[in-house]
Amino acid sequence: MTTTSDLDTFPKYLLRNAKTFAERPAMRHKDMGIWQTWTWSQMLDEVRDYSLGLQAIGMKRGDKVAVVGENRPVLYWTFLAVQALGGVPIPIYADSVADEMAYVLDHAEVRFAVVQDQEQVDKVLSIKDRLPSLETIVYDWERGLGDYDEPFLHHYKDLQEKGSALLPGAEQGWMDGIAKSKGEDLAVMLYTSGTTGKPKGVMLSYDNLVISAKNANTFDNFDETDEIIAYLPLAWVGDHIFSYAQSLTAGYCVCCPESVGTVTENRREIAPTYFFAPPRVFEGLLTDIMVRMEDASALKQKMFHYFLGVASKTGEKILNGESVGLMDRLLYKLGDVLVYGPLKNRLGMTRMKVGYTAGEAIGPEIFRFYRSLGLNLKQLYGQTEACVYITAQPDGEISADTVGTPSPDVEIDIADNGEVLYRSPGVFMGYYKNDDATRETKTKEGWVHTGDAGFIDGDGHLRIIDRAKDVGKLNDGSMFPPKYIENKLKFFPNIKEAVAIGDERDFAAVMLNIDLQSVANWAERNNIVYGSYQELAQHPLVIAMMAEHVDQVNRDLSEEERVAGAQIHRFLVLHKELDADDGELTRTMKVRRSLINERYEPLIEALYDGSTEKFVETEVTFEDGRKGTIKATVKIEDSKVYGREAVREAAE
Amino acid sequence: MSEELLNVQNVTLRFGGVTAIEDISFDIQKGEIRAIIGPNGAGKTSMLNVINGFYHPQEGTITFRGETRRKMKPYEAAASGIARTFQNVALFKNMSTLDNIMSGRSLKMNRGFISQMFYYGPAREEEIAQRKKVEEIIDFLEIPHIRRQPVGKLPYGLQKRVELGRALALEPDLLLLDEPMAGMNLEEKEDMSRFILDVNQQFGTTIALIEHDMGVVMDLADRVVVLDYGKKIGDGLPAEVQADQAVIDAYLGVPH
Amino acid sequence: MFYREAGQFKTSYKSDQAIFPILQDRIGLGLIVAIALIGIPFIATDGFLNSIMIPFLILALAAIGLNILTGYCGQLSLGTGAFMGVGAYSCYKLATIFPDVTILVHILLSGFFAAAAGVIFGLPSLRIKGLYLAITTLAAQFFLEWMFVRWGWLFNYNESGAIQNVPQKLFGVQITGAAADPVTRYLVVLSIVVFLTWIASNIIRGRIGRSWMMIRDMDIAAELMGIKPLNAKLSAFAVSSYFCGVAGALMVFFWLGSAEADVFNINLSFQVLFMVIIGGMGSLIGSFMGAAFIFVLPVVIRTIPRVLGLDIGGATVEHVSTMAIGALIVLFLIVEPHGLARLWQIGKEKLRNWPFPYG
Amino acid sequence: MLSEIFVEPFVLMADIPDLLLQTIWEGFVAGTLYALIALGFVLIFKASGVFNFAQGIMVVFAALTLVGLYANGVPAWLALIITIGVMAILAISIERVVLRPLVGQNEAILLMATIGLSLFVRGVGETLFGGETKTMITSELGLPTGITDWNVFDGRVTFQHIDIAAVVIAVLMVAGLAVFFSKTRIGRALRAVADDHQAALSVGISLHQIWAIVWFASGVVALVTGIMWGARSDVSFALEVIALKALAVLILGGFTSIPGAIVGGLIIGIGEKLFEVYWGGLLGGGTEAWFAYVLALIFLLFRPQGLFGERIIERV
Repeated sequence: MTTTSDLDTFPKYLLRNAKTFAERPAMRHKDMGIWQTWTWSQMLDEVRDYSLGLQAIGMKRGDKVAVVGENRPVLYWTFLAVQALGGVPIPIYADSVADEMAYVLDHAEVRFAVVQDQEQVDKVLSIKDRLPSLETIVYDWERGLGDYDEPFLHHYKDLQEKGSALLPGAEQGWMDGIAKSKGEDLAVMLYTSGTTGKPKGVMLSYDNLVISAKNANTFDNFDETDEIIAYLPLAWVGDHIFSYAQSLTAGYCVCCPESVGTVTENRREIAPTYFFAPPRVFEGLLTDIMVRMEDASALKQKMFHYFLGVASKTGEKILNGESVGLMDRLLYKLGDVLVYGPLKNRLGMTRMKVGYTAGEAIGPEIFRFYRSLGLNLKQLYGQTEACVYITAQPDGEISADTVGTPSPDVEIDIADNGEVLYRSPGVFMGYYKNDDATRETKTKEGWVHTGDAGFIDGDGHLRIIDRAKDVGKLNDGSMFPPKYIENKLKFFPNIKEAVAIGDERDFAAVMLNIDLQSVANWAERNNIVYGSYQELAQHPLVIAMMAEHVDQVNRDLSEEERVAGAQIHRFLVLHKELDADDGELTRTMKVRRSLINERYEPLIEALYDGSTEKFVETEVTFEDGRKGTIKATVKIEDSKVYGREAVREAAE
Repeated sequence: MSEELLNVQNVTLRFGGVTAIEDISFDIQKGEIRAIIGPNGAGKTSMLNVINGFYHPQEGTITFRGETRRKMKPYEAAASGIARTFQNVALFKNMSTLDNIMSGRSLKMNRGFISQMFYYGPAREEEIAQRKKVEEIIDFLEIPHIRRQPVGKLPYGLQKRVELGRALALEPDLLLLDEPMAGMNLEEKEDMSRFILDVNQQFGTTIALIEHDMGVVMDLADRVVVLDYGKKIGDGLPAEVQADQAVIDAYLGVPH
Repeated sequence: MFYREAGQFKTSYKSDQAIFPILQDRIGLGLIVAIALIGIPFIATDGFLNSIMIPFLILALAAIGLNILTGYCGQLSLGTGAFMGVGAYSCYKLATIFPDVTILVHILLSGFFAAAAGVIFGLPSLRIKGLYLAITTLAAQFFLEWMFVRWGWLFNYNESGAIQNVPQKLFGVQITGAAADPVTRYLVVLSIVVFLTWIASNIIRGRIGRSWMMIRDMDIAAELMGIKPLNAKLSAFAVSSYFCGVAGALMVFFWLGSAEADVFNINLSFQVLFMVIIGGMGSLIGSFMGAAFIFVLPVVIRTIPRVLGLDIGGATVEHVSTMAIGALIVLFLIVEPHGLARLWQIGKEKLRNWPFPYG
Repeated sequence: MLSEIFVEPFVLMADIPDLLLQTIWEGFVAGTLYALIALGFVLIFKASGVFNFAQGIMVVFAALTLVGLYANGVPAWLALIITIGVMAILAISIERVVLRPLVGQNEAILLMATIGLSLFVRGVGETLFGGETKTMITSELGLPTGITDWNVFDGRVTFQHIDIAAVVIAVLMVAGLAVFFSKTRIGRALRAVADDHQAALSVGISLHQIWAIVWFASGVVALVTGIMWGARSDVSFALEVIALKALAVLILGGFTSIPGAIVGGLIIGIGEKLFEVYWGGLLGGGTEAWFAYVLALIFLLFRPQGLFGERIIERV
């Protein structure tokens, strides 16, 4: 019998949940048309059999196990089954190409790889020769694998059968194995994609994860009645915390979507009570809402926008518990019946208790939009190295431009150069086989460098400006915060991505990516004919629209003393989408600045040499790994700057 | 080749004065993919119609799984294990993907009227059991996203896939595919080829298909029968048939 | 707008295949049944029950019957009136031969006679399709109608040639005959109609219903799936006629009180067919809407002059209303050939997708 | 019992041949009128694929208009001309208001539309002229009313002159239509439409015009039928139901065949009279109500394509 104080590993939590929440749902998966559901006690059976099966084919304490695939129950079970045997699971981004995967598998010396399907099996098989330590591959979905006769290839169901054949005799030994693991043991390794260099394996102990998860559950009152939809990459720390650590510690249910393409629909079905999404997802949803509403009848549009107006006036106040006039309150109620309620219903957010966004700055408009609908959307600031939580916004203390107060048990410090440092029980053990990097990041006293520049405001909330090393200077000495500018641009639905340039240059300039969905829709409504992405991006009307957006950003910048000098003097619209397959974005869709500077050098030169257009050839990588080139002539535009500039001109 | 599944013996089919098929014999071995090719109007579709009982040949016999017959109703053919898709998709267009594939399970369902009336007990259990089978097929063909959509509104390529799913729902021994890739783009053709191969390999289903795209035929088929003007002019391995002068003439339109 | 489907997920095929998988639909249906069962008996006048609600329900049942045949199985029939007649006459015979058995049993049994007639006249459907079949069902219509007149045994050789309802009590309450309270008769009719509608929806969503729809959509492919056309078509004729027969029996025993053969003439067949087409082929809810539209509309049109205070002769009102109904039917077919059910469905989709214009 | 069915009627026929002859004549005349109604159906079906249930009411409506106009003091010949005009207007309006918007709908919808149409036309007729039964203005139109007896087989066969006139006019009508179809430009266009809509369009004929003309033509046929029928019995809405028998005629004759309509009409007319006179007694009489349909049903089971239709091969 385990007591609460002994609950220091996830397999132990599984045993507890199977007892305490035996008949409550632990996991759902939309499969074969319905939400297949496992209760905690059923899940224990699945995991136990599977784990014994793994043991039977030779898995030992300390073995490293790669887990590759989308959010499917079997892969989450793999974490538990492996940890129960004292092994260490290493989730890997499902969309990583063979080379990326080979690096991680080799670096982590994995003996086993548990993968989702034929595609991943093929990928692993293609690199197996390079991986001397890799012995066994287990797969989840057998489709197409019928005639694969490699002896080291196993279906997880076969392993479960193997395992269940060993019952009941093997059960006690298995339980003993679970008891052997302790909180300070290595629980999981997460490879961070990192914006530069090779991925680093962040080692997290059970204590790191369990304490962070429990704190988070308390902070937002999560218990076994909550439901979450797991759709973010397994290898990302957020998913590991939200869909694994917090679920096990709180006992709430994790729902796996049918496929990547049906997440929105599946979310609508489940209506999770806890929802996490990076800002781009919220942005995408909002764009989608607005685009769809444009096809509605004029009357409906009018009503829709009227009530959105009402919401933006009173919605947030009501959510924050401030006093609101009776008339406004009634109008908001009416709006809830006519617009907000149905909208939340369509978004699958009807039951949402808490929603978080993090990873990037979210557009204030977007943030307020969701809050005004009555959704408790909050921001948090986190890192893999911290088991996510560094700061989070407590209920009622929400604002678009802060990331909240320090999470429970977390200490924050700001270094002299403005860099944010933190110390907490969630702080990682170190980078796997990379002590130099560990020392660089984590001080002896346990403080971790975030690499972000920020400050604590008067209310005790942390504000992040930019990556510490990315904040640069223009030649005239004014501050140049690229991400700050980029985020302002990206808040326009028509702009998908922006890259600002200006460090050690005379002025700031940007390269833009149009948002295809939004711009294409706009083009359709305005009868603009185009043959390709390129053609649309370079269309004079599209460029004019972008110029308006840039102009708006310049006005905003001009109003803030510290960044007014970083107004955009010139811009261009890129002829191709920045793409993770080309290495231009990280797998978590962050801009890889150095690589972009290199690839688009001719364009950047053109931004500063005064030319009005530039012919370029760019190499692209297709999904299957083939390479090709895109040729285009890119137009370069000037834009107006305000404030200081104007004043200076007048003085001359 | 192991065992003979179907044997067509000296079949002749006439419509009034027109002879659609003249004295054709060939066999289909268990587990193989057999292609039937030939120019337009060669009698390929008529041949399939004879095999599954739409047309009754004037002469000749058909032996399926050791049973010889000349006349058979289409539903008897279905019951004996022959399923079929059509050149121009013949789905139940007002019904959803799910119901269309479910319709393929009709033969496996036999609960009585009374229990149907109350949709209780055995009838409901049967529906649920069959639904599971159908979901497996939906999963297999990778069409879960169109599960609830009426098929009439689906793009053509998907309709063809649903039709294949409906035929698979019969769990046939012999699957007749009438131009499964007609009107498809390259990507859809590749998908369909993959499904056909998977069906053949995973379920061991014997397949007879009519196809115009010679590339596809060469890739998929184990053996090929060539028809021209209702007569058989070639039979053998794809490579052999491709090299056969009579076949080349027929395709190039050399006058007879 | 009212639909809040988020969070309504299905964890079993049983709940996924329920007739009303959406909670709001179940609530809506519950409300309608509650109003019909409790609300209407409380507030409705006898006249309203007698001349609107009871006939509406009975005709809706007949429309469901025809819809099974035409809407679900694709077999056009113009003999509905006669099949209803078979039900009515068999019920009359049963009730007079076995006066001690409750009328409810007779009514439910009488449907079987109609079903038998349906099967006999459905036999040609195995060889004939579409309009040809429609014409052969006219044979059923005229032959049976003739039989109701000429075969005296059917109406016990009484002078008037008409059949009357037989006053009966159930649990001490008068349910048929002149003394029966309209509320009682309404509730009996309502129960039977609701029960049979439920049965119909069960059959339709199961194997048998699917076989009908297969035949309707593509009979050749249906055969290939192993459906025997004989079974599918005749079962459709049988079930359809059963429903029509019960409706016919209800018509005499709970609405008209007595009827001559002429009641079941071709115009009744047309009327029910209109209900099916206007309501929407292949939709049970459409059958109710069609019945309401076709039956209630003339009533409304006839009362318009009175409401407006115009002094127009009864015959003229009748003629003008015939004209108006004809025009409305044509108009409706032009505007929405898929019937009220389609409008209902579109409206429902709109509400489900609200505030978006589409899904 | 068997002898009542299989022997006695034939003995009776042989015994009283004049009755047989009289029966056949009566049937022949009725059949002619059935054929005329069927002709109206065929014209419309051939050209537009619409199964016009309103043909029956058009017959009634035409007769009613004629009689109604006369009753209101319009001279018979003028009334006739005005009625033709009314039928033309009716045809054009039907084409504009009903057919055009319904192009491409399935046959059940089109059928329903014509039933709706018949309700409408019936309502109009009743509103304008009242619902009661009226007498046809036979002599006013110059139609003969006398009787000729023919003594044969030791008996007497009676010929109503109006019946003879009906047959003669029907023959003239059919002949006229035949000439119209084969000799005139419009007629040839019509046939082109029946064969292939696309082909007809490519020749440059407006489908809409053709439909209007066809509906008008069948309106004229309806008028003639209405006059003859009205003269034989009287002008009433009951005729609408009797006109449905033309549907049975179509089954026998085929939906698109004019000779089929004539032969079918005669078979049914003569058949139902013979059956009623010689076998009807066994069943209690009144068999004319269903004989046509049951005959059609039995016929369909053996020859679904009709007398003159081609065998349909189902393509898969």
